[in-house]
This record gives sequence, structure tokens and C-alpha cells, in this order.
Amino acid sequence: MPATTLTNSYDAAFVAEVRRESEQNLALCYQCGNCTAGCPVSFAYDFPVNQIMYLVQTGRKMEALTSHAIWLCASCETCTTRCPNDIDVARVMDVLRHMARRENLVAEHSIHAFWNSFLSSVERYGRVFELGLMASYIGKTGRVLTDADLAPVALRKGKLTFKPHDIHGVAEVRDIFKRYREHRS
Amino acid sequence: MNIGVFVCHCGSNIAGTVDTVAVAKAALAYPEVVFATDTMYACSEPGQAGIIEAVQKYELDGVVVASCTPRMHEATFRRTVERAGLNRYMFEMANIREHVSWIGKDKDANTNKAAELVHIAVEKLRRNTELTAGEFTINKRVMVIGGGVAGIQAALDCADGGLEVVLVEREPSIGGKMSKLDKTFPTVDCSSCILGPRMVDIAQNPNITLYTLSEVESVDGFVGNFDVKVRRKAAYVDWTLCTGCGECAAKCPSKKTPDRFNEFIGKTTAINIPFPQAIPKKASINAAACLMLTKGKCGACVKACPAGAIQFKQEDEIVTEQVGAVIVATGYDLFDFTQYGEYGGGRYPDVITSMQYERLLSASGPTEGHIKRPSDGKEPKDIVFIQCVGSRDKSIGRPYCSGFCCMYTAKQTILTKDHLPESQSYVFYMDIRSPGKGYDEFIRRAMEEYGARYIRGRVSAIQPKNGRYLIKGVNTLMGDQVEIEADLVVLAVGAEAAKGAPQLAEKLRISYDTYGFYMEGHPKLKPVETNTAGIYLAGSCQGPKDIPSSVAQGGAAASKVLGLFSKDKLASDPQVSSVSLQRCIGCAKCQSVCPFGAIEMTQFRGMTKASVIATVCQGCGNCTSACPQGAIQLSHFTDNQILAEVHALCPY
Amino acid sequence: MSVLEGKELRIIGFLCNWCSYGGADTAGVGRFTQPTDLRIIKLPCTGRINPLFVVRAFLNGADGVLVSGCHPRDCHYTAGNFYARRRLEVLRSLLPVMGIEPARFEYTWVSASEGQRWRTVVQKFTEQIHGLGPIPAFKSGTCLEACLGTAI
Amino acid sequence: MSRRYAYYPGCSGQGTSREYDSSTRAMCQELGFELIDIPDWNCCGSTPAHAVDHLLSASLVARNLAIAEDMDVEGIVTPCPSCLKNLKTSQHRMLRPEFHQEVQRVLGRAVRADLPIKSVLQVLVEDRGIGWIAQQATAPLTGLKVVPYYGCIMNRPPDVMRFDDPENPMALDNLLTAIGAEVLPFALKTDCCGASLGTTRRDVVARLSGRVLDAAAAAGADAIVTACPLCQMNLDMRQAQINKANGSSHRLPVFYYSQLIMLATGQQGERVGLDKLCVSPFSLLESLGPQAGEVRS
Ligand SMILES: Cc1cc2nc3c(=O)[nH]c(=O)nc-3n(C[C@H](O)[C@H](O)[C@H](O)COP(=O)(O)OP(=O)(O)OC[C@H]3O[C@@H](n4cnc5c(N)ncnc54)[C@H](O)[C@@H]3O)c2cc1C
Ligand SMILES: Cc1cc2nc3c(=O)[nH]c(=O)nc-3n(C[C@H](O)[C@H](O)[C@H](O)COP(=O)(O)OP(=O)(O)OC[C@H]3O[C@@H](n4cnc5c(N)ncnc54)[C@H](O)[C@@H]3O)c2cc1C
Ligand code: SF4
Ligand code: SF4
Ligand code: SF4
Ligand code: SF4
Ligand code: SF4
Ligand code: SF4
Ligand code: SF4
Ligand code: SF4
Repeated sequence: MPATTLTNSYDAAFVAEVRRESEQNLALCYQCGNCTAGCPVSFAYDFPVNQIMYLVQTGRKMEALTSHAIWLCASCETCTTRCPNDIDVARVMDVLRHMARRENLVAEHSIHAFWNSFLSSVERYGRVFELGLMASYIGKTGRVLTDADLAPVALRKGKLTFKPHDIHGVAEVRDIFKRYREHRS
Repeated sequence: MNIGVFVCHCGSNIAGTVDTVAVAKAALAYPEVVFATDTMYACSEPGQAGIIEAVQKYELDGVVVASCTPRMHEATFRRTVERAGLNRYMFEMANIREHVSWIGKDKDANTNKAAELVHIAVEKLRRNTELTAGEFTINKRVMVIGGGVAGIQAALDCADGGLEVVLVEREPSIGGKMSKLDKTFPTVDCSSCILGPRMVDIAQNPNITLYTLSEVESVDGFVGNFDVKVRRKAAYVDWTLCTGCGECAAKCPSKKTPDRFNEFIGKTTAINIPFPQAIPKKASINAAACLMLTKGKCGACVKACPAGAIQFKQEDEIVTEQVGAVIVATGYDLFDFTQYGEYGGGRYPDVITSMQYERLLSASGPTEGHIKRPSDGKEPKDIVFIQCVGSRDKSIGRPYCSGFCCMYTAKQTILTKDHLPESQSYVFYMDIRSPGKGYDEFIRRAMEEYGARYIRGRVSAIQPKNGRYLIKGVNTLMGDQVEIEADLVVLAVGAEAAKGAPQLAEKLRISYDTYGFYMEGHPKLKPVETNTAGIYLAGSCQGPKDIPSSVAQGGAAASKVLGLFSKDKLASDPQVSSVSLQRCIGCAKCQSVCPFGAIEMTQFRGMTKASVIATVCQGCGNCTSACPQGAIQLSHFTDNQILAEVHALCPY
Repeated sequence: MSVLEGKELRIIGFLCNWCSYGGADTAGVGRFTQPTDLRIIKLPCTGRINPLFVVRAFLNGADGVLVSGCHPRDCHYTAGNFYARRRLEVLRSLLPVMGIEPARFEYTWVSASEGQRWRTVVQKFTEQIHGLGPIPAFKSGTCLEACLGTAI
Repeated sequence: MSRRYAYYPGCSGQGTSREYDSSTRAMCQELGFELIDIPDWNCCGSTPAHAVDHLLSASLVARNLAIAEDMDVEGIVTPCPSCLKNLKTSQHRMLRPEFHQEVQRVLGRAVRADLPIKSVLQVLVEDRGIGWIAQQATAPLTGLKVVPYYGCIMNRPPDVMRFDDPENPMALDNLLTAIGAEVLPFALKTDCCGASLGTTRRDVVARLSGRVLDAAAAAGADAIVTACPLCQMNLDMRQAQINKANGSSHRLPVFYYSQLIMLATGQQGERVGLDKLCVSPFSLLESLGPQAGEVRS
């Protein structure tokens, strides 16, 4: 690992942006590690969540946004609940994902693909159409065997249907997506 | 003699590894022991009541308590037996906690050992005699050595309490380290604004005699009556004449004199007043730099001085002061970082100490409060602070934490931002120690509001690079190596014992620790006392301390002295030597070894005999060991007693 | 009670009140575990030590004697430890004459703050004595005491 | 007296957690809550929406809030903690006027975002009370040893959820005790099951849900009781996957608390949906004795 040159590693714009979007001030973080201590997914992270917070605090944008951790986060809110400085850590994780997505820095493609599939299902039908979602996800990732073992069980139990649960107001939902995209561009 | 033995459990402190019941039982077998018991907490109210009850019930003439070290509770139990109606010296302690239960794990061995320690205490007690303390008058004057903030506080409090005070300071001015500081944590108020008025109070208080440029030469005597010789070093200026006008310094051609007060940043003149607020505000000549004193030609100051105060022929003077107590407040000095090669070993002009940085920050400093690099006078932009330089480093024999450098580093980053809003401070730290009131909040403020970037980790090297410095180190929070290019590096050099502290301790007969800091009487219960009666400690001479703690100790030491002096006479320890006239052959060997001059040779029926001045004798027993006749015996440490102890342990 | 058979040897320590006794206290406060053989007799100053005490201890069955006081120049009574040193040097030179291994006797300086050092001293000395084993019994009626009396 | 709530079933209620939906509706009917579906509700966007953009997430939520505001109800309830967190967090964020404005713009209509939002569990405990529910338990589940599993977000973050203790919630414990079950102490009450990572990172779920299953078994539980569709799915439907990944052999039924309340109030049948559980609970229930055995429809 090359040495980090602190005099130019601090990206002030990045720090400000995270702060604005998350409404959290990472200068308050004193690296106690409480967030990581309780994080259930930490074992799968490349950076434990306290280090992610540290990267934000010290303005190390690329490392933060290209991390896998921000995608693996299960949004369980344990970190937020436990932070002694009342930092909404899970929200910061969310915001980092938002930023990484916008900047095309997604490190976990399958998770991102799953979310995209999920949201397109919502956009299309107003509610989630689980089979359609799976099909779309498999199409995006090529992961043919994903949960293939579960489908027969779920079908037998009547938990999956072949028909989407579309709603009358689906147009309204699509408009939400449309206006949201306009708003963000 | 009826002896009672009390074996203390001290909760589980003793009972955990010593069978106290068995010890008490064993004690019953020792001669003259008529009563023995174990007790939960001997020193507690019920514990003491139990002793008193037993004394009365069993008509005891002497008591042995087997418990903690006598340093802890000997005085307590002496009072207890006195309340029970016994002479307070008919008491002995067996130390079965510090010397047994706390250092051994084998319960059988411990129990056996404890019983034997009780045995020797019993044997000693059997040969004790009732003693009555004499009285002697005390000289209610106090000397304070060291005029830093702790000494100033102690001196003022003593003077306010009506005592005559002699304040001895080795520098030309009082004020100590604090007078060099710019602003002080955690309030960031100006150091000289709060210290200055107190220094003026010292000068103006009629009860205080101030000797600066002075050091203690020797100390004789004992509590209540010390004779202290003070060497007043030559200033080459008659201070009774000097008005502090400063004309001399303005004219002095020797302008390249190293400036001690400004931590050798910048230069001064051979004759100078160290800083504008100096107390006393008197000029003195640095003999090594004065052209007249080194080369015999100049004398510009003589011409300049309107008061005719310059005296090249002045010599050191010794004055003797009689005082009843001494407060030592000699403070600390700073670690010499040049032994750290990785920080440049002193070769880089812009790698400076924290105290030098204080002088750069100070409006009365060499740069008038402008932060400028010593090398080129440029304003720095990136400034790196390195904490724990010369502290917490076993490899250089300094394993201790200097206590205040975390705090002053945070302060310096805050002041840096105030002075140079465009600057960026970086702090390398191992961990932050800020346990005072409002202290951690202060550190957080430096980080959160002033944007100081704290990097947890050490610096491996400082290397010059294009007129700046490349600082290489580690960030242990991320586990990566980091580099910073900076204009200035400030080292939070740790505190070490004041120069000459051990030598002074030897004069005062007080103890110091491995690092030269003075030993308090008890780490918890006697924080400002020493083990030498009448000598007290204040401030960072006892160990690194910030200003609030130093001031608190100054006040505490003063109140101890005032308490000591609240009596007109002091009780002397009656455990002193006395001479058997029959045995003494008048050889005067005892007199020659007595460190306190407590032995006089007198005439008795035409024969020369030794005689002990009881109030002067300090009970060392040197005389007893020296006497070829066994004629002079230190009571309660007589030859017979000690041999009886030996016999108790070695019965063959 | 007597020495724990086979476990302990008989070691007597003469300690000055101000430095080494305090150092032993400091070691206790620090819970620095030490061998249990040593028994401490407290004296005001090492200057109070009459070599007779040491000899008496050996004659009466001590396997080792340790004297410890303040560091040189650090004596609470200014110079007591100097006198002690002079006397004990003489004593040390006489021990072989009396048939006592000099290694059974040691004097050392430990200050009140040096708990760790005290532990080391005790450990090393105890080991040393265990290395030598129990002291051989003296025959009664020797003239050692008399010799000593004149020598010092 | 019956109380009226706007009901937000959540997407999984129509799919993987149908039995939760049906047993919840049935339970509420039995216990005197009137649930009126938010007409034509849409998906709240769940984790993917808030992971992608808070504005999108809040806007999807807001459509449902706006519809509910036109209903004559005292609040919105949902059985699903994930929906609940999304609804409540979005509402919470809309306290900031600028954000509220933005959401209305994206939504294309006004929304007050001020209706109380609660979980069904919360209204049950708060509006009816444990004591009252105990009285309804005519067929107490005596002998059934369970551990309550709240999942991670039922009470978190506490500032937003404002229900029960975030570290040691007791609502389910009390409820299950009230209906006669033996509730065992369970340290992993609020540990995360791996949530929606099930599809994308099976290893994560196998580890996290596996831990919950192991601990429940070690505690001596016959079954786990949850209030979260995602937890239930991970623990139940994926139990075989997890066993395979971890080399374990758990067969622990994972009930919804609503199913057990139904049983304890003597209800049975399709609405309870016990047959929808992947790990069959029937032999366990039979082992409890004749009375419990009867519940099989
Ligand atoms: C860079 C730096 C910044 C600091 N900033 C702060 C701060 O912001 N706030 C704070 O609370 N603390 C601060 N401190 C700590 C502060 O300096 C000390 O707490 C304080 O000075 C201790 O006072 P003292 O009187 O015990 O010792 P000193 O100030 O050292 O005074 C001792 C005095 O005794 C004299 N002396 C020494 N030996 C002899 C002798 N043998 N005979 C006669 N006189 C003798 C010395 O010349 C000196 O005048 C700082 C320290 C440093 C190094
Ligand atoms: C777990 C623990 C371990 C510790 N270990 C150590 C240690 O090893 N070493 C160490 O140095 N320090 C230790 N401390 C710190 C130590 O307890 C304190 O430094 C010390 O007790 C402070 O003494 P105090 O007299 O100021 O206060 P306290 O001990 O709190 O005494 C105050 C007294 O005032 C009484 N009081 C309060 N209000 C009133 C009122 N209105 N009217 C009348 N009386 C009142 C209280 O009842 C109490 O008796 C420890 C602290 C804790 C919590
Ligand atoms: S919210 Fe994400 S980062 Fe926080 S504890 Fe849960 S999984 Fe870890
Ligand atoms: S819990 Fe909070 S303060 Fe602690 S490391 Fe995590 S974010 Fe920082
Ligand atoms: S007398 Fe000493 S040993 Fe006994 S309880 Fe008191 S402190 Fe402990
Ligand atoms: S010129 Fe004379 S009076 Fe003025 S400061 Fe110098 S010595 Fe003192
Ligand atoms: S005599 Fe010395 S002190 Fe005076 S002016 Fe000359 S150099 Fe300066
Ligand atoms: S006070 Fe801080 S900087 Fe100073 S030695 Fe202690 S830890 Fe290091
Ligand atoms: S040493 Fe002994 S004999 Fe000599 S003068 Fe002193 S007391 Fe007398
Ligand atoms: S004991 Fe003897 S040597 Fe020591 S002070 Fe007293 S008289 Fe002097």
C-alpha cells in the first residue's frame, strides 16, 4: 500500500457533500469503534464501518466510495443506535452509496443490480413483483442459480405468483420516478 | 508485661493469603502474650474499639497490631492505645500486608511468615519503655524554593497566613515555565494576565523576602529549626540601585547572547531584563557573553546606567536563613529531543520544541506573537505536531506520561488557527490524555471546531524537502503509512525532573524517584508531604502537573505549613538516644558520627561523658552503632531489642 | 514457628525505615510477588546496624543476611549509610575467616520508590542463598564474637 | 370499541409472508382493531430505494401517506418493520421543511406527513395492553418454549422508531408470556439476520441467521417467534440453505407472533397459515398436547 499523503488526500468538497446530504458531522467521530463493534456484516467488509467514517472524516473520497463495505451494509441501524456522538452512521453509509452510484464507482455489482431490478419492478408495477425481480436480477448478473432452490418451495407454499401485483395508480408511481430523475439531473 | 496481639484481615487483603486466625493462635505461644485475636479491619472504628476494650479487659500493658505497613497506620494505633490508657510507645506493628499477604501466594508460607513477624514485634515490644515526647520551639518562617506558579501560590498563601516567607529562585525572575506560556488551557486565557499580578504580589508583599538568581547551598537542622544557606549569584548589577529602566540593555553591544528566556529562539544582550513583566525587574549580566567580563573592554552599560548600578566586581554572596519549614517547588525541565535522530536530532531549524513554539505565539516573544519559521521567517502553512516526544518511551528510560502535553498541543493547534486561519495543523498522537475538568471537551474543540487533524500514530522520520519537511509516519487507525509535507514541526517534548533536582533532594534529605521527581509521603494520603518532617512539595517537582494542579498543591503545601505552625511548640519524637553514664568512657566516637550535632561532651564528676540533646537528636542510631561500650542506646532500637528480634527469628 | 521445612531458608533483612523498608512497601503495593523466605527487621537507618547483629544472625542459624538502605548520598540522616558501608565492608572481609561464605551476606541500596528493584533484589538474593543451601551449624563456644568485638 | 387504522401490508405480505398478512388481519379482527387497507398503496421502495436516494425513498413513501391522510383513521399501521422504518424515517426527514418541499414536488401533490405511524405490534401492546391480551388467550400455549426474535430494526434507530428498548425490547416477550408460552432469555433478540443480502450474499445471511438459529437451539427453544417478514424468510425459508452452508441440522419452526396469538385465542384455519411455514410446526404443536394438537385444520 503506498503511503497516503495527508496534505493532499483531504477532499474538502467531499467532506462537505457528505455532511450536507447526510446531515451528519463526521468531525464529531472520535473513532471509538462502537459502530464496528456491533456491525453484523463487518466480517465481510473491506473496511470496517468506523474506518469508513474515518475516511469520510479525513476526506479520503475514492477509498470511501469504492469500498465494498458501503454496499454490504445491511442497514440494520445498530451503528446509529450505538454511536456515542449521535452520528447517524447508517445514514452516512446510505449517502456514500448514493454518491458512489452517481459517480459510477459501484464496487458490488450484484447488489447494485439487485437494487436496480427491485426499483424497476416498483416503477413498472407499483409494487414488487418477486418473480419478475428475480428474472431481471438474473438477467443483469448472469447468476442463474440464485435462490433456485427456494423458488419451488415458495411456489408450492403459494408465496410466489406469476402475475405482478400491479396497482391502478402505477402511472402515479412512474411519475414519481420521472420527476425524481428530473429533479436529480 | 501483658501483651495483646491483633491480627488484621484488612478484608481479603490480608485474610486472602494469610490464615489470620492461625497467626493469632500462634501469637498466644509467644512470651507475655495474654490475648490474641483476629480482627476484620483493625483501623476501623469497631476495630479500634476492640483494641481499647481488650486493653481494659485483659489489663494489657502493650499492644501489637499485625496489619499494614506502619507508614499507613502506626500513628493511628498509637493514638488508639493512648485512648486505652497506655503509653503510646507501648505499641508495635507487624507488617503482614505489604511485606507478606501482597507479595506471596503460598498461604502456608505466608501464615508462617506473618506469625514470625508478630513474634519479632512481641520481642521488641517486651523491651520497649514508656516514652514521653519533649517539646521544642519552632521558627515560624518558611522557605519556598522555586518561584514557578506553584511556589508563587505557596509563598503568597503562607504570607497571607501571616508567615514570613523566603522565596528562592535560581533564575533572575520568578514565574517559572508559566511566564513563558502564551495562553493557557483549558480557558485559553493569557498566561501573563493571570500570572503577572500574582508575581507583582510577591514583590509587594512585606512578608516575602525574594532571592532570585539564588540557589540553596546547604540545609542543616530539622523541622521547626532549619538553617539554610542560600547562594546569591552575582548579577554584576547592584539591585538595590537598579530601577529596571533597561537603558543598559539598549546600549549593550553584545547582541548575540543566547536568549534563555526565549528558549534560544532569537538573541538578547549580555545585560538584560529577561522579559518585560520580570519580577524583580532588575538587570543582570550574563558573564559568559559580557565583553567586559570576558575581554576586559566595553563598559557601555556603565555609561548608560543612570543609577550607577553596574558592578563588574560583584561576587556570589551566601546568606543564611533560619526557617521552620521548607516548601520545595522547583518544577520540571524539558526533555532534550536531540537524542531522537529520526526527528533530525536538532539539525533542522524548523523542528522546534513546544516551549519554543509558546515563545513564537507570545506577543512578548521574539517574533512579537507572529508565527514565523526560525529558518526563514516565513509564515508556515502546514504544521505538524508530534506528541509524546520523550515521554512514554521505555527505550530512553522515560516510561511515564508527562500529563500535560496532550492538552497544550491541542491548545497550540487552536492558537495556531487563531493566528493563521489559512494554516492546517496535524497532530500525531498515541492516545489522548485529558482527564481534567473540561479537558476532553477542549481536545474535541481543537478537532471539531478548529479542524486540527489528529493522526493516531508515530512519526518515523522528518526529512527536509524543497525548503519544507517531509514527515513520514503511520496512521494506526487505518493501518497505512502516511506522509505530510509541512513547513514547521513542533515537538511536544515531555517533562523531566528539574536540573539539579537530585542534588537539592540530597541537601534536603528527601527522596526522589528513578526520574528525579520528589517522593511524596504517601501517594494518596500525603501528596504534598515528604518523609522528612517540615519539608513539603508543591507543583511539578513531584511529577508532571498542569497549572491548576500545581496551584492546588502550592495552596495545599502552604496550608500544611500553616497547620504545622499553628502550634507554638512541636512535640519531639522521644525515640532518641541516651547515654549510660556508667558505661560511657568519653571517647566521643558517638559525637563524631552524629549527623545532627546532637551530642555534647560534658563533664560529670570530673569525667568526660557524652550527653544527648534530646530535641536535636533525630533518632538515627548512628551513635549507638559507633559506641564501643554500648553506652549510648537509641530507645526502641537498642542493641538488646534488635538482638532479641534476631533471636526470635534465628533461635539456634 | 520455624522455617517451613524444605521450602524456605532463613533469610534476615535489616532495612532502613526511610528507603528500603518503603521500597519493600512499594513492592507490596505493586503486588510484586516475591519468595517468602525473607524476614525484615526495621531499623531507623543502616547506620544503626552493628555488625554484631549480622554475625549473631549467622551464628544462630540464619542462612543469609541482607542489608538494604538508602542510595549513597540519599540518606535521610545525611551520612548513616556511609558509616554503615564502612562497617559492613569490614564485616564482609571477616566472614570467610569465620567460615561463612561471603555470598550469604549482601548489602544493597533500594529507595522507597523502587518497588520493582526491591523485588529483583529479594529474588536474586533468595536464589543465591538457595544455591548455597542451609548454613552449616556452628560449634558452640567459638571465639568469633570476641574476634569481632576487637576488629570493629 | 374498535379502532380504525390505515393498513399498509407491504409487498411481502402478498408474497413471501402471506401468512403474516393473513394472520395479522385475522388477529386484528379478533382483537377489535379495524384495519382499512390504504387504497392502491404502492411499494415503499424498501432498502433499495433508501440505498439509492433518500428523496426517491421518501417520495414513494409519501404517496401512501398522502392517500392515508384522506382516510378517517387515527394512524397508519404496518406489520413489517422494514416498511415501518421506511415510512417513519421518511416522515421524520420531512420534518425538515426543504426536504418536505422537495418530496411534494416529486410526488406531485401535497402531503402532511403527520399521521402517527406504528407497527401492528406496537398498537397491540400500547392500545390494548398485555393484560387484556392475556385474558383473550383462552387456549394458552402452555409448554411451548420459544425465543422472541425482534430483528434489528423493529426498535432502531430509537429516535425514529420510538418504541420499546432498542437493546433489550420486551414487547414480544411480554406478549408471548401473556399467551402462555414459555419465553426463554435470548441474547440475540436484536441481532441482524442479514436482511436483504439473502439473494446477493448468501454467505452473509448463512452466517448471521445461522447464528440466530444456533443460539435459539442452544437456549433450548422449540421455535423462534418473529415480527418481521424478512427475518422470518431468512430463518425459515432459508433454514435448509443455512444448514447446508453451516453444516448444521436445525429444524426450528419460525412463527409470526400473530400466528401464535391466533392459536392462543383458539383460532385456526387458513388465515393462521401455519401450513405456509417452510419448517413445519405441526409435530411440535402436536407434542404440546391434545388441545394444541387440535389446531390442525
Ligand atoms: C509548552 C508547554 C505549554 C504548557 N501549557 C500549559 C497550559 O496551557 N496550561 C497549563 O495548565 N499548563 C501548561 N503547561 C504546564 C505548566 O508549565 C506547568 O504546569 C507549570 O509551569 C508547573 O509549575 P511549577 O511551579 O510546578 O514549575 P515551574 O514552572 O517549572 O517552576 C519551577 C521554578 O523553580 C525554579 N527552580 C528550579 N530548580 C531550582 C532550584 N534548585 N533552586 C531554586 N529555584 C529552582 C525554576 O527556575 C522555576 O522558576 C505547559 C507546559 C509546556 C511545556
Ligand atoms: C470504581 C471506582 C474505583 C476507584 N478507584 C480509585 C483508585 O483506585 N484510586 C484512586 O485514587 N481513586 C479511585 N477512585 C476515585 C475515588 O473514588 C475518588 O477520587 C474519591 O472517592 C473522591 O473523594 P471525595 O471525598 O471527593 O468524594 P466522595 O468519596 O464522593 O465523598 C463525598 C461524601 O459526601 C457525602 N455527601 C454528598 N452530598 C452531600 C450533602 N449534600 N450533604 C452531606 N453529605 C453529602 C457523600 O455521601 C460522601 O460520603 C475510584 C472511583 C470509582 C468509582
Ligand atoms: S447499518 Fe450497516 S454499517 Fe451499520 S451496523 Fe448495520 S450493517 Fe453495519
Ligand atoms: S460509533 Fe460513532 S464515534 Fe464511534 S467510531 Fe463509529 S461513528 Fe465514530
Ligand atoms: S489496619 Fe491496615 S491492614 Fe488493617 S484494615 Fe486498616 S489498612 Fe487494612
Ligand atoms: S540601566 Fe541601570 S537601572 Fe536601568 S536597568 Fe540597567 S542596571 Fe538597572
Ligand atoms: S560591559 Fe558587558 S553587559 Fe555591559 S554593555 Fe558591555 S558587553 Fe554589555
Ligand atoms: S500528556 Fe499526552 S503527549 Fe504528553 S506524554 Fe502523556 S500522552 Fe504523551
Ligand atoms: S561513643 Fe559511647 S563511650 Fe564514646 S563518648 Fe559516645 S557514648 Fe560515650
Ligand atoms: S541517634 Fe545518635 S547519632 Fe543519631 S541523631 Fe541522635 S544522637 Fe545523633
